[in-house]
Amino acid sequence: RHEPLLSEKGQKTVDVEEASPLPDALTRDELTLPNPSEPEVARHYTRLSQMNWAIDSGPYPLGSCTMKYNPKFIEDVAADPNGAVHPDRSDRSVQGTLELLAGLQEYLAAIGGMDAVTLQPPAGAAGEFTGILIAKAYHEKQGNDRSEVVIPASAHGTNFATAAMAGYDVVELPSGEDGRVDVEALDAAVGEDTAALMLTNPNTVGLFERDIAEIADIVHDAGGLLYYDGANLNALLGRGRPGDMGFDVMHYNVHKTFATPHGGGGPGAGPVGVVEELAEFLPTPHIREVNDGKIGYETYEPEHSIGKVHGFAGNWLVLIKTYAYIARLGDAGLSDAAAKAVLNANYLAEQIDLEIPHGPFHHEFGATAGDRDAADVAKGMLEYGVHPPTTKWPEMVPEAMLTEPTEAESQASLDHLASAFNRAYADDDEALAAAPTRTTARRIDQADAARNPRLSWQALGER
Amino acid sequence: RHEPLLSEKGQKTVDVEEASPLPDALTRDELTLPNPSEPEVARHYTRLSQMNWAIDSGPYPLGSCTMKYNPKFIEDVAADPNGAVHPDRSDRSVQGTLELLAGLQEYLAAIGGMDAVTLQPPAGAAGEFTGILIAKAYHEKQGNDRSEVVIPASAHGTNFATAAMAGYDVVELPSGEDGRVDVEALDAAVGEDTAALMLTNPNTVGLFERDIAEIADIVHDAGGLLYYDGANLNALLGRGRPGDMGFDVMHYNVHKTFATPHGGGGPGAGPVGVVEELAEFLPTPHIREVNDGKIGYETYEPEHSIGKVHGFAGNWLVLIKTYAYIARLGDAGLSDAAAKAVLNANYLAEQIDLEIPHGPFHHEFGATAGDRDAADVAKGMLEYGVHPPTTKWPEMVPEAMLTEPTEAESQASLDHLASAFNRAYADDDEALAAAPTRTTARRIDQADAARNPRLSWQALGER
Amino acid sequence: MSGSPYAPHTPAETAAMLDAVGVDDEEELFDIPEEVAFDGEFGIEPRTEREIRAECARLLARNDDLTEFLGRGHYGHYVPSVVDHLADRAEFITSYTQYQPEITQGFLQALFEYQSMLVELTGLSIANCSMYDAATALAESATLADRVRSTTGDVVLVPEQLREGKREVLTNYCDGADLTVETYPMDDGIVDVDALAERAGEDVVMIYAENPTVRGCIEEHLTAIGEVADETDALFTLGSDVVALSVLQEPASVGADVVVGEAGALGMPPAYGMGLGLFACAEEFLRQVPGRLVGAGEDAEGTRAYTLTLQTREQHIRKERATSNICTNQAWVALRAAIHAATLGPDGLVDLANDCVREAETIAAAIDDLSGASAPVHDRHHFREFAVRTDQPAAAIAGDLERKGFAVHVIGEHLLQVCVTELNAGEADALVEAFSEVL
Amino acid sequence: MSGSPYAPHTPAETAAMLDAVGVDDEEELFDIPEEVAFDGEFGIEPRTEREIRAECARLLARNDDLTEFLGRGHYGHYVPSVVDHLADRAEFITSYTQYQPEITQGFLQALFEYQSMLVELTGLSIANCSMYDAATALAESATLADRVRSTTGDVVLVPEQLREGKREVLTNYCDGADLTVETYPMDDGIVDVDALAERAGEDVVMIYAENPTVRGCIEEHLTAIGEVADETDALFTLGSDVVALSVLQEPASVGADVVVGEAGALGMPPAYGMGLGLFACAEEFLRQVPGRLVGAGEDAEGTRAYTLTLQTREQHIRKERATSNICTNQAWVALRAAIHAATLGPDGLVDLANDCVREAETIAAAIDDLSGASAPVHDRHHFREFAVRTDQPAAAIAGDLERKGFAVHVIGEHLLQVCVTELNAGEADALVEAFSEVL
Repeated sequence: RHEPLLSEKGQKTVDVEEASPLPDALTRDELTLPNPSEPEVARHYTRLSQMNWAIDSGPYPLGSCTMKYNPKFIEDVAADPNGAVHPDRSDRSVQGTLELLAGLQEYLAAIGGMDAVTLQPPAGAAGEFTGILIAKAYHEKQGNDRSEVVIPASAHGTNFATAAMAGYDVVELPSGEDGRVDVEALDAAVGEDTAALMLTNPNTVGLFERDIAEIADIVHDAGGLLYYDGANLNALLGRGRPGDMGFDVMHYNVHKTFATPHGGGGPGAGPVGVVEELAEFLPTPHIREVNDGKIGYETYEPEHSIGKVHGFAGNWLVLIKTYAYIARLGDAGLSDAAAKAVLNANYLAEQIDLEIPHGPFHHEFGATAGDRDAADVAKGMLEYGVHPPTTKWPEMVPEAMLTEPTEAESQASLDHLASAFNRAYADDDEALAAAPTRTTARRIDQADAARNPRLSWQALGER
Repeated sequence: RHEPLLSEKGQKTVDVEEASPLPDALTRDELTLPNPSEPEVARHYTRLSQMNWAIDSGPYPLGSCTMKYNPKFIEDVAADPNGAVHPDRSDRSVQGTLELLAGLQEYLAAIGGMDAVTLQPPAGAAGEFTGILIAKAYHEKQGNDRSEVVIPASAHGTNFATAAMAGYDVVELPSGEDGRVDVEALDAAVGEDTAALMLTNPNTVGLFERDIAEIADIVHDAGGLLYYDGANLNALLGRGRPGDMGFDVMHYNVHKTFATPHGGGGPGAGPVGVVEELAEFLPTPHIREVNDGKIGYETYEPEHSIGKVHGFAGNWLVLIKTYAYIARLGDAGLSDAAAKAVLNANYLAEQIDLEIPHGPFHHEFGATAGDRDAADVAKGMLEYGVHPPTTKWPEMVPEAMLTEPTEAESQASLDHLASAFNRAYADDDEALAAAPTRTTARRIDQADAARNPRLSWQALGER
Repeated sequence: MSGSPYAPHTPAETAAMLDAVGVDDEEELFDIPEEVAFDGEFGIEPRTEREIRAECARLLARNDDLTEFLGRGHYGHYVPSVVDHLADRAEFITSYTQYQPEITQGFLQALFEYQSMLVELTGLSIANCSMYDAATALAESATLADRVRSTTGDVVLVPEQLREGKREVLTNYCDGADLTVETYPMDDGIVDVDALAERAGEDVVMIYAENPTVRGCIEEHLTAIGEVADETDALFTLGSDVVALSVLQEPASVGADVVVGEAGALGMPPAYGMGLGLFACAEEFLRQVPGRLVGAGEDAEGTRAYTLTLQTREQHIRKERATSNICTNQAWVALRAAIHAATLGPDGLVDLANDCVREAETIAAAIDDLSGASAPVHDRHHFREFAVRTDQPAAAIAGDLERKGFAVHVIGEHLLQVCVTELNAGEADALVEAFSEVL
Repeated sequence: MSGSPYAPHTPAETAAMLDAVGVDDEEELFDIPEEVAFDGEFGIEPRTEREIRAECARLLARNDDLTEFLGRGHYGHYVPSVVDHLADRAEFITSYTQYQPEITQGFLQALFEYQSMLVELTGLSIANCSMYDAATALAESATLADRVRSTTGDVVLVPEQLREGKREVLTNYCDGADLTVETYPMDDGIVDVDALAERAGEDVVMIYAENPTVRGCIEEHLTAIGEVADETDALFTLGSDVVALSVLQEPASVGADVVVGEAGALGMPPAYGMGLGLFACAEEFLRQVPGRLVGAGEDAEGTRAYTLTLQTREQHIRKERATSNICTNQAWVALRAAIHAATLGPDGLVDLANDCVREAETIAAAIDDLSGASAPVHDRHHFREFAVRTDQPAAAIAGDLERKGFAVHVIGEHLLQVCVTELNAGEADALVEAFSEVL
């Protein structure tokens, strides 16, 4: 079942000095790389693919990752060669591309309750960075330098890293007893140094921040802005909009909410929505409709643009898939996606034997493995043919198994998942420690891999 | 690892009388079928695919089947929506389609040394039927009713069945001592009743019929025609053409010679080439270039056309792939394909421990399992991760393992295949009888399946 | 690269292999007498894959961009993307016939499921896992009738209104079996049952009827036709397609012995006539079925498994006594049809079929409202398509429509035929408008 | 269908599940206070997949069909079909980050191989498994310089000729790290090494240079630049792309500490700027690398296996002390680049790169022969692209060219830039002809 490295199947060294028309001083001496034929390439990657779990293999209930079915037709929409244009084309020669993107900006604004949306950020974390840069630019324009960003402890690691990258100090807010923001603690933490509060809602164990209106008032009263982390927007579609809750700026995770495929790590897209007051800070180029009778859409630089967060215009192939998915579902479908995502999480929770400390939850829940090691239980679940949940995070749930089935699983699939959950949870320590046994690789010693990093075939002596 | 039937995942009954706008008398009462959602469909067929061997999984050395790598780009060429036209379009509105098909006719004529080619037959066996119908029409036009078709015993079963379908009596010619046609026996078998001799060259154990010129004279002298079965044309590309050897009519197996994918059983295409004298009998519609200054290509009915062997114009999607493959290789590539196919067969033969009674062979060889059961050895090979050869055929080789690696296997792949061959051949009877153990299904009792035919989920009581 | 880009041999490997074989070059391995050897050229210049993609795209772009209202046996329905994505998986499309079932369970199960769907649609117990197309499936049904004939006759009766291609293919298959093809009359687009009953008898081995007919009429006398066939011991072969079967009378319920037709109405976009032959029949003909059958069985552990079965019917075993010469069939197209049917489910299929009834009716009425044309020509229920009678010559009108971007069938001097599915329904108003301008 | 077509629930299942949960409908499960609940509409009408495919095709067909001679950081090379077919396999494209390595060995190995190819191309020991694009990779190299800085400075030096987008992204990342971006001068298209040496010093933490430069010039002073950086303890970050690296000087051999750039030059068709950030660096910075790394290790049976490694650098573990906030990256694009590189092999890669040199030279010479233009502007060797000086205003000429079907860059009042790859080389004569008509 082992597939050799490409380098183990034969490499070739080309004498580049000899082959190149350039003077020797400007070239490398030689180049050594694998040289498989096309049939060998096809078999290699076909085999590798078969050694890889995917949403088309079965449920992928990673909490806060929202791995749902990726409709096939959105791939065909994205493959249109007429969309394969260079980013430096003149606006008038790419009216189709601009119109489609402008349409997506409008969809996202409506869904988030925002006034303007940029599509440039190439991933959720890049969206966070964009949003925080916008907040920073806003405060700077107000002549109001602020140094802190407040973030609940249960937030995604990206929030903290983003704030730091933007030069802010992070003020971490411990979770309240009920798993939500402690409003009094927030009140104490927020002040004239507060640039923004970054909030995920529902939060990372699926709880809606019921006090969001009060939270917004506290932050706004202190002169800060409210940033919405869109990771869990799938749970709210059609039932709540960040803009209506008082958020000033937000990002959308299109793979989580709008079914664009995650591609084994990316590409994603992290569009950012803002309220009217912040629109002048959006990245350049921004797209707008023009009505001067000549062309329909144009790109321009917003008056106080933060500049750029991507070399060009972001991840086009992901954005067009987003458009197609939203168009397919429409209002009713989006709303139903949220309904079924929440129903599925609640149904699955009913079927499993693990305790779930906090509720009522929406699209995901943080179960606790109690006195078992959550990571071991996860390995045990592999033994029963499913992908396990996110483990040991967030920290507010001890030995957390953060579980998000999404709307795309059937009742039968959830029952199967629950059974794997319960069987692994019931297995003895020895069985868990030995698991998995039926996978491509047995349990991998990750600590050893980190202690002795071998990050290339060269490092393995395979060149 | 078992994947349930679609019907086991849930069915639904629709009340058709109720739903249909038609009078009840014209409709069925109800319809019961599986009703999976798209995510479930995707997982079902993804899983099924993973339970299936394919050329992209590894070598597929089925003798006389020529399973070679299918270049991916030919799929993209075939997917062009501009080619997705209805067959009843006017000629002038599908000039592109006609020009491409006319180009393919020319390519095939050049490769086979034929004067005219029809693309209509949807598979090799349909090509045989077409060719024999053409021969029959030729004899009938000569006022010369003939009743027999002569076929060597080593020929494909289709030859016999085709001759019978066309209403001919089959005269089977036993193989000569050297595995080739016994010219004296042929001379005795051929006479005024002989409509045609059907010949595969190289024959089904890869031997070139060295006496082909004499064979052609014998048949022609008796007033018969020579039919070339194109199954093994891959071995001759650029080195011999049926037309030059005296064949009057031939079919091409495009999946065998020109890398169109076999699709788990089909579709194929079986174009038929003929010498000038037989062109007037080709199926209708036929395609030709016109030079009257108006349109470039037209369809027409040849003067004494046999009519049709397919409802429309054959398997378009296969034909366009054929065109693309031939264009990719060109003269030198086609010639190299034959060279490497023959080299690979000879190299593999050197590496295996089984005896090969006949030679010199070209692209395939008939190894004998001797006192082992060839089918059991084949099951043993499954144990070592390869697809086995064709077994127990042709009959001229006892316990035959008819092996054809094709040009698309590397030396390493052939070594791997040889190792599987030798290991299985060396395994004891018990091990062979137990094999395979690591496959999706263990050894299947085919005799029992035939004795108790259950050909639908309804028959399994799964409805 | 002067060799095949798909032969993986490096020069060093080739040298090593030649050495192992004991020859200096590949030419020594060829055993072709000089007198028949070829040392000329085909004259085919190799191109890169980029060049060929561009060349074929350029060629096919020469096809006019017409909206097709064409049917008559080759139907375009929208094929969901999921069908392409799944059927194009390499494990399906680059696999071969399932001669080693232990490692080809996936395709076998898919074909078993395809057969099962046809069993449901036809009500018959047996469906094979494909013929080439509707025409060859019809032709194979005649040779089946020949093999099982209980009459002394040799006549195959077909409707006078029949797609010419079907008739020609049928005739070619019948010739070899010493059968002759004769027609029976139609009555305003459907079978003239009285005339049929009169013609039927000892000399008839098979009666073929279609539902819908080639002109899109829904047959109203299926039960009566079945009775005629039954009374005269002729095989009753019914022609249809997988979409129509979803709502029209179940063939088994009207006494059909065999159902043939076009299963590529699901799964295949218009493909210049490439099809998928549906073939289903009653249990009693099991051992006379042409083509491949997948059966369920068990493996050594007693687990359900699938395998090609009853192969002694086939040419590779039975040679000239086989039920057919068919070998390569349309397995991958059958897979596509099955995936499409699964994606639609029974609701989707019935909706699709019902739209075929409604749209045809609506558009026929709209054309009928125009002066210079009447539609439908036959006073029947229609499925997908219908004939139009024109005051002016039909060919000229079709030519005018083509210049306006529409393709329709010319089926008589003053007869056109129009076929509507969800693919062109959105353009139907434009077609009617164009009609109004050219009639 | 009023619900999501991708939620598999039948009404009966939904009812059973609601029952199991103990609520009457899904709305009861939402815990959203009335005051912030949304009960309006987005106003988005659902369409069928067929409608959306037609709608998007119609929209994108509004893009003019221009032959693009565009580059400047986003390059179009022919992507072999095999790349699409393999990368589009569901097991790759619908998978997630490899948090459970035991069942994601396939993607991990592919990324490990991608890293290895970059190690070969750069000569550096470490390559991560992707950044978003060249601009963000450059920006991340500055924050790495900040973390490992051995000077007291805060200046990042970049060439005066630099793609604006790169500079802007770099500036945004530098701001948060309290770094400032300054430029150094160029000398006829490549680095003015004397000026750079003069500017370098204590206050500089990183020197960035490109090879080829944004104007396509091949840098001639890489070794000297490396020496300047070395002497002043600045990090030397070199920008390039995977095709250029196949033939140009090996970064490690000229003292580069970090290599950034565009790896999407392989594997990606023009995609409106969507890219793949290449990031490689010397061993010593291993624990400061941003982004994901795949390492080889062993499983419980001692078999080699792959896993994400050194994750304590990353945001999900280290939060605000992470080396970057990057989470989702461009893994699938990296897979595409790796498949493309594997398909080409070293011969194909070197051939492709050599053509980039030859074609640019040939076409520049042809334009130079025309009156009204001179090219290349810089008397240097070029890779893929070159600048053109025009007598008339460049913008007007570009506009005229666009009307003739060609897109080129305007980079100054009298400066155009032209980029040639195998995708447009066949149209180069036509471009020159068009130039001759509009100059």
